[in-house]
Amino acid sequence: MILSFFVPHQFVSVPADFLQQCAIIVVAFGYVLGGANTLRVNFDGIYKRQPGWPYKIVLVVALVGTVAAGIAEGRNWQDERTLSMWIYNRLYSPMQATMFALLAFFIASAAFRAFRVRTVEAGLLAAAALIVMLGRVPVGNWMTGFLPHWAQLGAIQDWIMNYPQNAAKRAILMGAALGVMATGLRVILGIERSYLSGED
Amino acid sequence: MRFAVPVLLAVAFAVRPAPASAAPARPAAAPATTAAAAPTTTAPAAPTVNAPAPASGLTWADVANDAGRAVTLTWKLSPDDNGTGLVSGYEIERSLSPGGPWQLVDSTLFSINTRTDQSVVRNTDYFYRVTTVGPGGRTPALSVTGPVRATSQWINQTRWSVLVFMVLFFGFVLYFMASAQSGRKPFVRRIAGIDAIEEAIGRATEMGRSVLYIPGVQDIDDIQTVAGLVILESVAKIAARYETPITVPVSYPIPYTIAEEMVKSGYLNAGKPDRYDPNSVRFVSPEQFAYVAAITGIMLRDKPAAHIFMGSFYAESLMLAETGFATGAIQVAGTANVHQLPFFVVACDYTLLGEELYAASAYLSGEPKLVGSLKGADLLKVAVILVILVGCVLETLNLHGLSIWMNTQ
Amino acid sequence: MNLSSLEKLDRRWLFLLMGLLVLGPLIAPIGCPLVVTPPVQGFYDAIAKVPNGSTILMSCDYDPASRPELVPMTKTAIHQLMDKDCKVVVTVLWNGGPGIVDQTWRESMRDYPNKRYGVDWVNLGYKAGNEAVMVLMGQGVANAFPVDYTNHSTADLVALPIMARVRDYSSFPLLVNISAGYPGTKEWVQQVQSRFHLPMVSGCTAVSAPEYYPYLQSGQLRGLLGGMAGAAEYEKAYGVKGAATKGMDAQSLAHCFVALCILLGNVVQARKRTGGEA
Amino acid sequence: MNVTHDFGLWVAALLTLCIFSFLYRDNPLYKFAEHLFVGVSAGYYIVLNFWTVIVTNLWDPLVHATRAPHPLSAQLGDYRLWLLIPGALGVLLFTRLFGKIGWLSRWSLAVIIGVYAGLKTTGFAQSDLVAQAQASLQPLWNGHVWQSVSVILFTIGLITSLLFFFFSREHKGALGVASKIGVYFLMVSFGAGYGYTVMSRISLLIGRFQFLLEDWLGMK
Repeated sequence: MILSFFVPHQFVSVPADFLQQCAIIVVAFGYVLGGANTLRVNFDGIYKRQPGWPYKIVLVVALVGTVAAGIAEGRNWQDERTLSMWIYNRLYSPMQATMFALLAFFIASAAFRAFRVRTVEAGLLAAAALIVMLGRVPVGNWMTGFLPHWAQLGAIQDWIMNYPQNAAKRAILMGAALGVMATGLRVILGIERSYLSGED
Repeated sequence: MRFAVPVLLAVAFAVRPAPASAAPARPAAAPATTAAAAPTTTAPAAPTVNAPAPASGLTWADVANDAGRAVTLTWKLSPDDNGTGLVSGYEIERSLSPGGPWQLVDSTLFSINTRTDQSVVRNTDYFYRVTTVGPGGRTPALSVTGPVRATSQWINQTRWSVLVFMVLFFGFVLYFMASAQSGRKPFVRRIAGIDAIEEAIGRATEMGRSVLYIPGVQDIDDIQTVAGLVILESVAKIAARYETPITVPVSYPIPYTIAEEMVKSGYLNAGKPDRYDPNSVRFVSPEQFAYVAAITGIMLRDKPAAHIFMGSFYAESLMLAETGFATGAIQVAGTANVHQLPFFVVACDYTLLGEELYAASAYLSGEPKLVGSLKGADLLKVAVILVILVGCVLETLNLHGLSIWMNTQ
Repeated sequence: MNLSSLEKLDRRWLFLLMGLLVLGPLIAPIGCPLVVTPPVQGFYDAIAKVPNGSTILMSCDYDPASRPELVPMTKTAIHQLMDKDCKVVVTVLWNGGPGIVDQTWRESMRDYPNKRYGVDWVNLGYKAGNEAVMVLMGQGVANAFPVDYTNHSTADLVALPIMARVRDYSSFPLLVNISAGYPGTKEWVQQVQSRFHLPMVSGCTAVSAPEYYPYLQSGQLRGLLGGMAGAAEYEKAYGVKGAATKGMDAQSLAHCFVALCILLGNVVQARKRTGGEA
Repeated sequence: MNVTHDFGLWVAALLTLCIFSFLYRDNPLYKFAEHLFVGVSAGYYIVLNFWTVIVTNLWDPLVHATRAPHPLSAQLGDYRLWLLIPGALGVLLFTRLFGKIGWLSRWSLAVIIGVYAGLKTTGFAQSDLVAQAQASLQPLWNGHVWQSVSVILFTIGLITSLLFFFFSREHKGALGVASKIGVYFLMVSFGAGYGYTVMSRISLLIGRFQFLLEDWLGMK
């Protein structure tokens, strides 16, 4: 795979692409294992009458029902009027969107608790959060509208995002890239002492 | 199973020179005046409008750095293509012999003079011609270009800089691993976040509650997940030693299988394989928010005393950390996803930032070879900083060579 | 006020306040101060300057995921165009788009009972092919879209008389593009605006707006609406308080509330510290 | 008000409310929605992988290959009977379900991990290391005072933040000072990141409320 990055020739690029295909296919097989585990853990819980076992029945029925509908409806399971799409549009996506929307609330509670200025670092954290947050809505600019343009919140917000924020972000990205390379190398060379390298 | 990287690298250097790419095209044969008369036979549909003069000077170039899959064609616009509406576009036709039969491969609007044909077969000779199309008719170019041939290259010329950095990196790492193996144990500074993991497990033990370990919400193709799973082995080992139960809900099936192996092997390494609970590792759902819903459920109902988040996290990071905080558990997080770090930093007791996540497994194991790889990464960091400093100075002096060399595709 | 009770404040009070602050303006808009910025004014002026009764091309390239940001600006644009008695040809280049675009149009057109489908506006629906469709439309709009969303032939001038006014890009004095990404504003600028010199304005999501600023500077875009804020300013320029204004009220209140949370947290902290020392 | 009569919209709206109820406390309604969501989404992913990977990438090409003239002649994107190899590796995964021969599944896992480790190592080296470093090569002086100051500040921030990630030396002396400055930059970055995200999160909530008010309750 590493080689294929530098060598576009077909003797390398075709086997590399094939290996990638293999990985995708094997991963898809893994879903059967995952489904089997879910069923086992939940049947176990229902059988032993663990606390909350009736909910586990909901889970199992939902899982089996969705799979059954999807397989039974054949290749066109994603057409407009299938049961699968009804499940997707009326169960899956509203719940997903609502879970996502809960974040708005947590963002407020975390702000109340965590931005307390105890140190210089915490002060920078809180100040940057305040400026950027207010600079992104019209109210922020309205509050500082009497100042010259460069001192308005919107302009300061832009500057923070472009310079200090970007610098630190880039440093994290570059450090993480080195981490990925090191981890990749350790896995490939088989020195990540464990099971991952295929040694017991 | 070991993968032979050194061999792969050695092959990468076996470079053949790329073939000279652009061959001179045949000169366009006719001036526009003669051409204007020629095509009147083709389309007498609009009597007031003449067919356009032909395009000329079709040249080709093999697309560089590929496996011989494309040819770029460029031509000179028809002299009538001047915004007066005489030319509406061009058609590019291809044939296996200079005399045809011609097959249409692409067309463009007027005022465009280049197209890339991506439907060629490698190492095959083709002939091309371009036809000018207008309301007054169609005029083929008076000459045919060819033979045209797409070939494979042995090295991607734009990626030399990446190769140099990778070779440097591998060299540093291998050197330090070898030197660590010969007995010189490299120094690593304290990383507070990683020390906190053991502290958190210890506290869970004191309280007689369990440990919750989350290896991120991504599949195995994200290396952060791999890092999270490797750390899991060390964490499981500590938990086994303290005889504290550990719960590991996993989002994707392949990481789930690996997580199971990791926890098993952790218990084995701690000498307590009999205490391993097969229900401790569970597959949940690859849907990010369903996974979060299940985890928050575990947090509120089983009340683990330590939450350890190690891997790739997205928007759910804050939801996990805030719900976890409300239960009063110690929380240690680690991720390299820049956009989520703020939320972990704000809501967790300790956070591993970016590279620290990848360093954690080496740090926890303390094995000299692994620690050697950290030192290799550090040295490359110095090299990168030097490149940036030198590069900035060069740019200031208006010298762009380094920057161009590092521009990759 | 007793600060020690604030210290132990149950976070559910914060949740409740947050919920009310977002819900309130959605039901009853309060009209937070809005300043119409130059890109938005440019969008409004570009439409205002078009001669009354001309035929406009409007490409709505989005799907339901971008609804909160893009549907409000689409509606305002429809109203501004209809007030000027313009005829509008609508196209969609996003697979998931035609349904929501058609719904949006039909809802807005209820305000204009005298305007008729096929005469004053037509929805040509979705066509696969991204930039290729844009290029194809240059050779004739009816070429690229042989039938409309309701399956009428675009050559049938009895059912769709509006199509008699439409040949290719030269039939339109202005292109209005509402875009959620690819294909969208960037492609329209590259494939159509720069080649046919068709004046163009764009409304886009907040995320993609910075990418289009260069086109604004170069004059290739006459105006740009960025996300919900852009849509709210456009509503102000047009003189209504629509969905975006409500959304922006909610947005502003919520931002102020989060900021207040940060400040309040610090007040509690400071009081605790001085209280501890005393 | 014009409440909808669409059964599906009612289901969607009620589930939305069930999940919002979590904000008050864990309760049976939330537990119901949670388990339903986990079941449905896991099922959806299984079906999705079945039709889009197993059938499209494995079964169809294999059926096609048995009819092709040269079943073993592979080319890019068309691997014919070679696809039996990933098929076999996939089946090997199932050996995990049968205790004793479970070790066979490790071959499949090794292939997956090897492929992605290799792929990501080069991918990150290019996009996140070399390309990011390349983008940081900027002239430190370009005639405008304010812009130049900004760029110099940017470069200092980048280098000091990188030094914060230096593991093999104690952070003392010059390195200590540099990494401390790096931490300041990191903190500004985190704060800004937090503030920047607020907008999109609130938008999501607005979207949900609009769904409840308009689609369900029919308030326009």
